[in-house]
Amino acid sequence: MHITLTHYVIVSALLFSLGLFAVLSRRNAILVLMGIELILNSANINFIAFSRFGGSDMGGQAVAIFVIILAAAEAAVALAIVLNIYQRFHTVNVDDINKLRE
Amino acid sequence: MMQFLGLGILTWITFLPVAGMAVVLLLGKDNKQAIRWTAAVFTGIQVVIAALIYMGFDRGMSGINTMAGFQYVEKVSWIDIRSFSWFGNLKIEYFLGIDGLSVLMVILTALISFIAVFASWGIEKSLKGYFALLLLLDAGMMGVFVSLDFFLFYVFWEIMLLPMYFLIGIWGGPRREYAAIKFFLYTLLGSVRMLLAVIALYFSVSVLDPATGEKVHTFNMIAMMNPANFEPGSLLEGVGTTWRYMAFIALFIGFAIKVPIFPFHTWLPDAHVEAPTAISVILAGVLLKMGTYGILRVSFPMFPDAAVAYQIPLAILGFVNIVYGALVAMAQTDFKKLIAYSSISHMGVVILGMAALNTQGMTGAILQMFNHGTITAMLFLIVGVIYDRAHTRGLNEFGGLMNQMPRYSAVMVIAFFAALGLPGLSGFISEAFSFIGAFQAFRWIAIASTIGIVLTAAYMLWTLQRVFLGTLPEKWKDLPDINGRELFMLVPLAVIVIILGVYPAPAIDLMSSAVNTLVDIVNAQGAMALIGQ
Amino acid sequence: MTLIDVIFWFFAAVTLGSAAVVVFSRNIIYSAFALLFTFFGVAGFYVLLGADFIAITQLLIYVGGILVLLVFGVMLTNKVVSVDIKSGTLNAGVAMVVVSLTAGTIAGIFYATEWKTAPAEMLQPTTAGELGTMMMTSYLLPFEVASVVLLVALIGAAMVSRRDRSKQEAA
Amino acid sequence: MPVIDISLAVLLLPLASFTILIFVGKRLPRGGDWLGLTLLTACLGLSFAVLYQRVGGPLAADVLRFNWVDFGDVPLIGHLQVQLGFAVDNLAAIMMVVVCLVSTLVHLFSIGYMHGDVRYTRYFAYLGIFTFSMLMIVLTDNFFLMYVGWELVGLSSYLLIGHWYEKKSASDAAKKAFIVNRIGDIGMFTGIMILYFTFRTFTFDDIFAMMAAGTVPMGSEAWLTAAGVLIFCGAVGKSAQFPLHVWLPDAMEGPTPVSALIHAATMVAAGVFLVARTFPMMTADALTVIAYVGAVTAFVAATIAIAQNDIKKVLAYSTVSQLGYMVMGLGVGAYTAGFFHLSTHAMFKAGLFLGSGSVIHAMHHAMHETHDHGDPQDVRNMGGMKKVMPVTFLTFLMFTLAISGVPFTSGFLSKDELLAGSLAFGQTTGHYLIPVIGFLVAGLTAFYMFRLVFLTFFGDHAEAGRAEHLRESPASMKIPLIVFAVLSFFVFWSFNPFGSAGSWFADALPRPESVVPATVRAADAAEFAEAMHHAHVPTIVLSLLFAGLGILIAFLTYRKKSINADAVAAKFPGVHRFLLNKWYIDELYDATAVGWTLATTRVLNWIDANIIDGLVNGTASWTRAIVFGYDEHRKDTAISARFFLVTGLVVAVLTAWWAGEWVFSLENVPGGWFGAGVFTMLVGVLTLFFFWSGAGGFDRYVVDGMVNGTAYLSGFFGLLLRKFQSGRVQTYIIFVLMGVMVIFYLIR
Repeated sequence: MHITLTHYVIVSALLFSLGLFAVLSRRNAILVLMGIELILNSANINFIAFSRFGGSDMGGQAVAIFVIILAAAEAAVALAIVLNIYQRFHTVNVDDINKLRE
Repeated sequence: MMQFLGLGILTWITFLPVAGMAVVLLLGKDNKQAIRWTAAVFTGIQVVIAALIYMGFDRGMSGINTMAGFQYVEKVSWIDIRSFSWFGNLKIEYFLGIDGLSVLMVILTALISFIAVFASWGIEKSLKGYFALLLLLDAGMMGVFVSLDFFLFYVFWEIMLLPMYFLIGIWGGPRREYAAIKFFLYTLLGSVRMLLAVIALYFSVSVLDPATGEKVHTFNMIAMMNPANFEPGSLLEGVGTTWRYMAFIALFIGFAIKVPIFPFHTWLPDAHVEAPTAISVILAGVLLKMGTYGILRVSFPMFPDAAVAYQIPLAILGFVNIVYGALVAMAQTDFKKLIAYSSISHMGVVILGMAALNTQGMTGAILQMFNHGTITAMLFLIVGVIYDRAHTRGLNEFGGLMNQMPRYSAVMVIAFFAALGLPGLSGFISEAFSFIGAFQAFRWIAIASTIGIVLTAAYMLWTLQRVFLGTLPEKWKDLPDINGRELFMLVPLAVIVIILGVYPAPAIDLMSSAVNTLVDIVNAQGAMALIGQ
Repeated sequence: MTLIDVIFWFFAAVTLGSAAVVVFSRNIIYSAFALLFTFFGVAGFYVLLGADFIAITQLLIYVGGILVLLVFGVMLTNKVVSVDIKSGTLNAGVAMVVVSLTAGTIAGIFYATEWKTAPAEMLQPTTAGELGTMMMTSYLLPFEVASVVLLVALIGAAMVSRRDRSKQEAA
Repeated sequence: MPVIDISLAVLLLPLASFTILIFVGKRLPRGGDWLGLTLLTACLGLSFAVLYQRVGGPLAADVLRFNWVDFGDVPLIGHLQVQLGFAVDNLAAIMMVVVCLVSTLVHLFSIGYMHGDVRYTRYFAYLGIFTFSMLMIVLTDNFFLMYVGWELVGLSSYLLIGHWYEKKSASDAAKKAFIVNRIGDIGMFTGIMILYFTFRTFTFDDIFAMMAAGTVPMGSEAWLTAAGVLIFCGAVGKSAQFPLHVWLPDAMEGPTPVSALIHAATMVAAGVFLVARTFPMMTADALTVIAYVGAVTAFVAATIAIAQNDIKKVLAYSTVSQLGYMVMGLGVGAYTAGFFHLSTHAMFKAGLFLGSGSVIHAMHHAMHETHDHGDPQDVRNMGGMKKVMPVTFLTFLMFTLAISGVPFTSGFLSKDELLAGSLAFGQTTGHYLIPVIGFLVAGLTAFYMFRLVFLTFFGDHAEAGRAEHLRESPASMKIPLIVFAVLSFFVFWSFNPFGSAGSWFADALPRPESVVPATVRAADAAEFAEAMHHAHVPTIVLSLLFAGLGILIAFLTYRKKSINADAVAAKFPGVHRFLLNKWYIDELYDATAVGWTLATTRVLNWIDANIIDGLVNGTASWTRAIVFGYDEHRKDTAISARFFLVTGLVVAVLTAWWAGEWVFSLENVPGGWFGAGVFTMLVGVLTLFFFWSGAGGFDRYVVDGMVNGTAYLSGFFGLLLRKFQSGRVQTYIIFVLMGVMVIFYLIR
């Protein structure tokens, strides 16, 4: 069986689902962040796959770059927040953090 | 049409609070005085605009179901999405306008919001967020009363929900979260029903698009009121069909929860008891009216057949509200809860009046909406004043305040007697017209409902006796009398109550032609339905 | 099965397998390292899809930047030596069901869809040049915005950490 | 100046008095009492001017009408307006004089009586608003303003009864007065609604005109009678007729001048006035009801008055009794006599109250000086006041003679006419019970009034040491007494001391023509007048006989002591207790109407809090239970939980039943009877489980759920970081996801 677009997108769907699961069920904020990274990656796979199979338009790749940029920004800020929270509450368990203040 | 900077006056009155909110958000959070005054100024301008609207309002124009009958109309395309294969064209308009039904509510909203700002003067906890939400709430309420596009109406309806939730949930009393969530879920439940009906209406109604000449679905409320616009074969087409009744009931539940009509009323006492004073004032003063306004604006003209068919059940609900509310109010020992239940009782009068489907009844109902707004606002402010000083609302803990706080008691006497329907004060006029109208439609229910007049007098006077008469308990020996700010809130309301009690014509003139048109629509089309059967 | 196919399946296995480790591992350190492999796998896909520049970027930014950041995060928030490093799950059962449903749904959609694919053209030797041109022409505005976003994120992240420390000192 | 303009001035001056006094009164010298008095005196003068212009002139009223509310072009009806207005006819003119006269003298009296009161100014302000609202009742030409004035006098009565509201009994009495009146008022309001339904106007003349033209409310004469009786209900409340008379004796908690003004002379007479106003529309049946209510009231109250010891209570029941008389008079058709008695009674009863006020005033001060904490109003503490208070005594005696119907007094004239009317009624209709009660009450009245006089003024003072502290009241209190006493002589009412026929009063107020259909009309006016004429002489004889008998027994019992009152009381302990306790009517009401209402409120409150709200909370909690699983057992299961379980059981059974019916009704039951049975059980058990899982500890469950729900909703609206509630955000994302899935599969 030849590898087609469908293969890529299904892999991406599975990757997305794994990321989603992490976001939904893990208590550790950093793991949640990792899940988000997985989701972003799966989106990128889709972009590039469509770009490749949809007539080799480079637009998809361009968007993918932006996604990576934003992922970097997001990770930086989110981690800063997580560290901040950790310093205040001494935990990164998202279900322990239920106040905006101490 | 009045315009300023290219925007219509209704846009101004609706979105000024949003501008105010933006200003409040830009201010520093420690700049408390500036925040308060910003809110006061913006709502004050709103009151001025409301006064302009009142003065410029053409008493002869009917409104209700004709575009030409509305005033200060603004209509532009807002969301226009074409060629959804399965959805058709989505066409939502930014369509504002007022007629005799809404003009009093617009004035009331402006007034109550203005007063609520002053009632909030003492809020300490994150003042900035509070006033921002309060102004947003104001905009949402105003929007409901001025929008004529059903989608827009729904959007405002929901917009108002959110700030209310936070205002109760954050600035409320000890059980605020419970009360807030209850309020939210209840109203959400209602609005979901309403949404279903809106969607059903949307897919049933279509008008000719002048640009393309094809039939497009529309959210235009006025178009929905014309039976000719219902597509043949659509769900809500025809007269007196099961689906139409179901849509009516769905809409009714949505509105009934807001009113609130028994048995959907249990959110109200909780919300009132937990909410801060200003929010109680808004809740009772304006929010409850949205339910009855919705029934008059939407349910009756769109489903006149169902309105006629459900006239008697509606009247019975009104009766139950009046008597049940009054009886339960009598059993309360919490001042605020008592007022909350009295609201239920008074809103029953509105239901009874509008169920009459005749001019006197509906005039009484609309007037009662306005009067209840002012009177209950006074009552809640009165409770707020005493609660601010004594930090308790237990009716049995007070006594003899008449001597301790004479000015306060004077205002209170006006409010109490207005609430129990003393002639010469506004509550009486609207109650009397509601009953007179109701008597013409269903005499026994009306007669049975008059028992509410006695019960109201009983619990009001009992409360008055417990709190204000008798001897002053030792612990309240140094309660200060009402201050200037509080008088400033209460006196205008008292003046309105007295003026409308002596001479209600200024208010009735505003609405009479709209009410007559509405009665005409309902009776003519409702009669058709009965003949059809 | 061509060589390309074999490589595809290999990368798919690496990506998904390591992603599964990321998600399901009890130990957060394992997760972090598994994430490395995931990123590698994804980069592999990019290469397969002829996006060499993206693949490189992926490795550089994700592996070199984000992942390191994450590992730092782990190190800073968990006492590595203590037992605390493990982290539990919440609603795992429900989440599993829902996620499975979601995955099935999405995969089903993808599978059932008749993709309108264009005939594959010759792969360009490198895409970097063309991408660069695009960034400076048709994607100029997003490019600039993205740079601003990055700047803001940089400053913001620094701020968030800094402010806290100053407060701690104050307190 | 036209009569109507003067009348409006009369109407508005007391309102001005109220407004000025309530706002700036305290800053005026002497608390502004002179202002009220001056304005009221002006009113009195103007009202005399009106009366002077009217009497002897044409009977037609002077009318002022105005549009009050305009409903526009009403569907099915046409242009609809509410017109209100004022009208002055002879009835109004006389009543206006009565009101202004009593009010003015009460103002004067109060200056002395209320001297040094804490709320002196406010008291005068209230007198002003009372006079205003009373005049509104008098001057209005329509039911609407009548009702307005009706309630406003109720308000002023409330405020004045509760003037000393620090006393619980005073505030209780005020509340009771208002509420009991309201009960009558809703009857009146319903009557007005019936009339408005057909006539679409509130104006008396328009309604009467249409009725005369043959229109009856709702097309039936029964409704006309009903309307009449219902409107009379208002009078029952306000004029303290049986069975709503209970508030008036309690109303004596107010200052005594107030009792004189409101609860003796004017406001309570408003009911009689109302019946007089609406007299033309009363059917024969309605009039009979009115007559009987009046007679019963007169009798019940007179019997109670015999046994009372509080001087004001005796007068209060006497008032009730006399009001019953007037109502009876109107009911029997003696229109002129009924209203005549109202006017004369207003004078001497106001005088009696002011006289008692004078006595109480003296007693109060004397007791104050002797540090006695007894009851200054109890006649058993009095006696021998004749010597110290000659003016009070003489005037009081005059009033007593008048009320007892001794010749040469005004009371004789009016009472005689009234009794003659009742006798005539008995002759023309056969209702002889009415005149029998009428004469009996005349005797009782003479008895209890003279009992009061003997106990209060004759003999020795109950406490010798106090007698020297008793003082006659000041001039401001004596003058009103003298004026009223003078007005209780016959000459002011009729030059013939033995009959009022042909007097100015009778000429000014002929009985109005009935407008009801002939079939339900009461006896014709001419026929009735004829019968009354014949009854005149027997009435004089009989009434003198009864009154004399009453006075004689009182004299023997309380002056000569040849009959021992206590021994008589001891002989009939049941009767005495029954009368002393006012026929146990208050107790009856407390046990029934009040008790039931309060019980109902409590029950409904419980239902509201537990069942209706419990249902809501229950719904919330089983929703939660279904979603999150029944993971926590709560110990503190509330009643609502149990209730919910029971409901669940019922619902389960019903559902199972329904499901079973459905399955069995299918043609081919899959798996036969067994399968169907299992299916039914399964449905039932599942439903029950559904409820059971929800029934676990609502309050905590819900409250807990709410906290999480808060987070959910916040998260939902993108405010995740705002309210990071207990980390369940992720749970909510699951919900969102579920929602997305559901929507996807729905719209697929």
